[in-house]
Amino acid sequence: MPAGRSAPAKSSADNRGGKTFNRRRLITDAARTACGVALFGLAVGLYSRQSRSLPADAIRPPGALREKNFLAACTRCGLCVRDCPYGILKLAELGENVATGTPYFTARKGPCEMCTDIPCVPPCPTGALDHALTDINKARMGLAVLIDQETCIAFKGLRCEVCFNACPLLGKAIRIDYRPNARTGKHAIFPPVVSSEYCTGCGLCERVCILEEAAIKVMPVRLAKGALGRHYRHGWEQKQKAGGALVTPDPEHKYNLPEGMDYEHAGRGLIPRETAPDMPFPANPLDTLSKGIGGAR
Amino acid sequence: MTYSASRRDFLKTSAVAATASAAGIAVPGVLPATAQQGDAIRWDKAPCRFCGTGCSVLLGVSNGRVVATQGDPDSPVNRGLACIKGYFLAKIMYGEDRLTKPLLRKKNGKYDKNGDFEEVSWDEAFDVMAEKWVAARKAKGPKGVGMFGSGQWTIWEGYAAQKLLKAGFRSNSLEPNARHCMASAVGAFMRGFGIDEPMGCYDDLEHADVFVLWGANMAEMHPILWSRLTNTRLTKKGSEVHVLSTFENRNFELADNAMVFEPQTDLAIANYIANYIIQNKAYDKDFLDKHVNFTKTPTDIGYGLRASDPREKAAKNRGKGKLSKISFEEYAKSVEPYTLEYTAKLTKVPAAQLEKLAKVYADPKKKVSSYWTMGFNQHTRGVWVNGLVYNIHLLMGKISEPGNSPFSLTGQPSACGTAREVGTFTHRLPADLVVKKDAHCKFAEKIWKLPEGTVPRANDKTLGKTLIHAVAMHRALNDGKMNCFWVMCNNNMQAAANMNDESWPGWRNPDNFITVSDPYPTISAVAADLILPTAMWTEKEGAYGNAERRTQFWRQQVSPPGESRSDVWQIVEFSKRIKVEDVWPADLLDKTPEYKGKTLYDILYANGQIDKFPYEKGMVKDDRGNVYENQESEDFGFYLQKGLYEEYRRFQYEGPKKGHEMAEFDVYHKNRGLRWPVIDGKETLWRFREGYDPHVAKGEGVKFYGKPDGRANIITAPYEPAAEMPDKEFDLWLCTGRVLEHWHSGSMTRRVQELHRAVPDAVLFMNPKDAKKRKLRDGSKCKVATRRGDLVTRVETRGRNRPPEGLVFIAWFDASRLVNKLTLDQTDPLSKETDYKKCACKVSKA
Amino acid sequence: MQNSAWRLRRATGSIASPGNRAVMMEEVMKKFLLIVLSVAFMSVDAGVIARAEVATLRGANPLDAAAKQFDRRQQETIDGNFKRSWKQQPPTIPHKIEKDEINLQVNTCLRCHGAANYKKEKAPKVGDSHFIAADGTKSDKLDMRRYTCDQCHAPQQKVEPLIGNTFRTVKQ
Amino acid sequence: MTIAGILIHAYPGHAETVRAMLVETQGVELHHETGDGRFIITVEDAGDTRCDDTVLALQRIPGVASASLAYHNFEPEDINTPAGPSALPAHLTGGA
Repeated sequence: MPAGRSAPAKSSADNRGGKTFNRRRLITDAARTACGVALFGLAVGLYSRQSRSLPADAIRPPGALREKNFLAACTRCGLCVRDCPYGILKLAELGENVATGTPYFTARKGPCEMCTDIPCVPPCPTGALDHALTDINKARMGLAVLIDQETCIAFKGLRCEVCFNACPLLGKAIRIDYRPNARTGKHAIFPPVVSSEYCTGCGLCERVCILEEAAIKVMPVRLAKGALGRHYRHGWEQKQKAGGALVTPDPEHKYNLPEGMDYEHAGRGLIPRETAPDMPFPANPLDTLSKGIGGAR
Repeated sequence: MTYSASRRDFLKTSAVAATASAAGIAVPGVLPATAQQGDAIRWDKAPCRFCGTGCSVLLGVSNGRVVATQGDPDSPVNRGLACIKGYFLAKIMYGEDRLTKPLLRKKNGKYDKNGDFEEVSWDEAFDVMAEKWVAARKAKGPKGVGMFGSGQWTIWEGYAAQKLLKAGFRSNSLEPNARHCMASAVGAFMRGFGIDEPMGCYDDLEHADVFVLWGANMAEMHPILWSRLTNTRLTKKGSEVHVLSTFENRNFELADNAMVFEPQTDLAIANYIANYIIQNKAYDKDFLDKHVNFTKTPTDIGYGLRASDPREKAAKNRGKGKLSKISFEEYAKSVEPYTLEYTAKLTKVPAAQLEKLAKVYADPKKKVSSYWTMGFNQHTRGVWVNGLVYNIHLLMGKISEPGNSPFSLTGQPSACGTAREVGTFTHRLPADLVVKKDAHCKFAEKIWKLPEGTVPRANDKTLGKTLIHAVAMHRALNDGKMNCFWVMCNNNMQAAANMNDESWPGWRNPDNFITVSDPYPTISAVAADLILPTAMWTEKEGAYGNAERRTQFWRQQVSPPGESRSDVWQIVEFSKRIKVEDVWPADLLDKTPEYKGKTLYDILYANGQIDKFPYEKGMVKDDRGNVYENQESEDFGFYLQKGLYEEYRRFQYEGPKKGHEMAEFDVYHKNRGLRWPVIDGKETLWRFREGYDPHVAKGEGVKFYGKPDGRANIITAPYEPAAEMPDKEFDLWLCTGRVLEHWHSGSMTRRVQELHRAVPDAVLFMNPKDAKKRKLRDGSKCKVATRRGDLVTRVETRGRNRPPEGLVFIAWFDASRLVNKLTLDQTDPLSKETDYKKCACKVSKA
Repeated sequence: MQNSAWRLRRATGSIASPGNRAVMMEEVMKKFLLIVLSVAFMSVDAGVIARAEVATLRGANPLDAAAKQFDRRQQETIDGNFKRSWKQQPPTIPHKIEKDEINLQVNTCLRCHGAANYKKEKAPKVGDSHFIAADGTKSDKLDMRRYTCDQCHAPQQKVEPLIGNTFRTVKQ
Repeated sequence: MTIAGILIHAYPGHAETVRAMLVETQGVELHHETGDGRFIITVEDAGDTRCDDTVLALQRIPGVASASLAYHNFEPEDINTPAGPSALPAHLTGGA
């Protein structure tokens, strides 16, 4: 970008401060000659430069482009809001921290119901909501994040899993990552884990979270996700995606080993070969039962 | 800029859509499309360029450039993980200031030591260099020329250099920077076991119950191994971690028993543990009877300083290390003074903690793995202290089996594979052979098809004493005894100790001609007279050997920039300029008249062995049909790397020493490395133990076959104080080292912006109390001075390293703060490895 | 090149705090100045390399002389907060902490951020999670595991790259 | 980068001349014409002429009844979005 021109001052000053002469003249002159349609356009011009940072709890409708592009493309016509059968979507009003006139919803108050025909998208006149989105499961309105492991009772070992059960993509977008409970030594912990591969960001989980303040929240993807440097890939994921190693796996390795030992190349390493296995069950079933009773005490 | 264009298109489309919508006009085909670009990337494997862990990465290449990396999920070492440096590997070749042409100091069109660097052709560079080298070899003998290579050299680069120096120039002045890094470990292996490199492997990290870190900051220096150790610690019941260091570092976060000891007193701690084991009769008598000899080493051996130094004059047994046999009782008596009380007082470690440590070693039910790196190796008693830990493991028989492993880690990707296995040291030949032994030299001459007497013996009949180690090379340059010096694949001006008194005056000595081969303008490069631009890492075909004896290969992935060429190309091409008559005496040539009139290239490389594998463009392929370049082979007309490797391999199979066998060349391009000895395609995990090691026969149980009688040496050695201890004026210990984010001198990692931003400068880690005493606080500018020099930096009292009172730490990656202006060129008199961890300094406000 | 230099800035740049758009405007302005400056810096830098032929990471400081010492690293100081990458990320510190002390006797961070004073000082309060003990119980006292603030919360340094890097990802 | 989307109404019978003028004006791109005298164009900075000046000039083209601004985007060039990965890496929630 040629730095010598006045672009920086012009653009950084935007619609406030002292250096807005050109910009203002454009708008006012244009407005002077504008008919009704142009007035509408002017409004767009003004609003489009309002807050460019969307609050974390404001979620865009399905198919919304990346925020910057969305703001550039959305004409604030309100057609998506009109066509939302559940009345979840609303247009931001002046004074709200969302660009005025643009559609959004708040998951905790009312999550997207994930209509299979996605009625809110087709009416969009400009493609701010991507018409290519026809499968609601492919929507990426946001991403659920288990934001506070310290209050989520599942992480304490309490059985909750409410969000897991509410998830429209149960078992996929939210799954349970079983772990041993080190504190009690004999129970399991059932923490929910969100997979960004499937989560549509509908917000149902946030809505149902039983805590006073939800521990799982839907956030705009840009806030919720880290982004790996583009030069780096996670090897094991690439491998899975490609359906096999990107570089041919080694031919079988052979090792010098004593009797009774095996060695697993990519895995457990040295393994003593199973000798005659012990009986998996105690001879007397009462042993197990008494043990259980003792443990419960 | 392409982004800007696409953004403009997007906005235009939006503008049209919005305008049309506002006017109620339908415009077909204006909805913005979000195109997804797929990436057409060719992936291939390569070992990481940094530390000795030997992680494998996959490199993504597109349009002739490395565009992406990932940890290799099929590598048994790292299973798809990478540390922060590995994460940014793709960027290390793309620093904006890559050298692309040879640069020679010139004035008025001619070479001039005080001239400015000018671009020259490879021909001119090598012509000037050859003239200087021949003249220096003639005038000053075998020590008149010298080469300083690297544990980052590929295996064949080290091997080609080995031949050029020892056979071509008939000079033993070849050293790797591993001398500053691994020499003490090598010395202890050879003395203790008669064969180099660890008996265990990384699988010990999963099999041990107890980990003892003796002067190895694994958390930062071997991050992936640390992550394996952490996993074991957190998941294995009853596992514990004991950490010993002269200052608190990141290891301490995981320590069950964290000990900060007074520098140099690790010698006493190891002896105390041995004493504890003996006093409690915990030792494995059967093992000792069958597999161990007891010996002692001469004491008061000096500090490897110049002979004129009063400390050297005072030493009774300067540089001596010949072992003499003793009985178990004599050994027991030698460690008797190291009682708990005495050791606790000397080391300043609480007695209870020392005892806790001794107990885990003495517990026959606990599997103990000991790890160490530079804390032990860079030590004026490095060979001793390495040996003292072997003593403990041998006393208990806790060795050479899963989980019971004394393990010396390496800091360079091929310190083992190249420096140690190829033997690019002044005193060594490939596969553990040494020039001290006539039979070994004869064997090398046979393999190399050379007349007997070509390779200079350590005490040569005609050449005299020929051995010269790394630190002595700088002294010789300084004294004008060595006039030509070729530095490859390392940044020795920044790395060598005592820069002000030795390295800098040595390199800039008007009599000397210094050549530096490097991809980047390092401070070594600017201190040189000729800079050769080097192809790095995956710009050439290569092979590295990691710390667990794993040999890994890679193919050339991309072309080097400009005219830069790999080290192996430079060595072989340079040999074409040297006529054999200029460097060999007539009587030697008379033995092989067919060599008369030839160049070193004809004799050393086009010798019917190395050039026997034909090369055609496009023949280096993987099994997925991708074709790779091989610039060197294309230039020389034969498969150079394969030829060098296969000739080298004959040392392993036909040589007098067994136990270093590797597989054929082609095998390694298909796998993520094999741990040698590889016999009949089977790799070896634990050495010296029946079943695991093919060289141990059935019924032998354990056999330390590096020694003629199959027994390892327990070598008793006492605590002796350091060369330069804090005194009234220089009242602090100065310790130097690395940080996680930067590797060695930072010439690669500091060109990656993300790593630079993470740790931009080398700061002085200091105890807040010490800082307060000097009216300093966190962030204050301070001057650090030793008897040799000073530098200015900032105080850090709250960082990752927390020194105790009386010690300060500075990392050496920062070219702006050359910490080796401060350090003392002291070495272990046995291994000749520099001690960068201990000298005396003072710190004041700047 | 200017692009990547900018991106470094971007990573430590701020976002507008709610209801405070003036700050955002200032930020935009600042960013532009930075671009102009970094372009200027880069071109000067490239000039040095071309002239001196072989400049190391020491810049133009000869090896036998002392290198220019680094200034005390400037922290990025801004109103409001640095952008966080994800919610669980400990917020980075947008002000100087050189005079702050955290030791057994005193923790000066708490003078502003502690529960008692944050309203008066108009400072963000120590996060609620910091008042939950290891066993999960809430209290009104700061949990001592969280006492060492700078273990997680770090100030941001302003550092220019020593040398550019021409690495490009596949999409660039 | 300034881009405006403008709806132009031409007086009946002037569509030809208006189109000719629009095509010649620097920074103007004609995207759609309805056939009833309406044109959808985009205007951007071109050389020394800034977008806003062009928009003013448009109204003085003989035959133009009105030039209405319907879309206006105004942003710093090429700095706001460091090009992020197009596909989201699934590492935040899954795996090691």
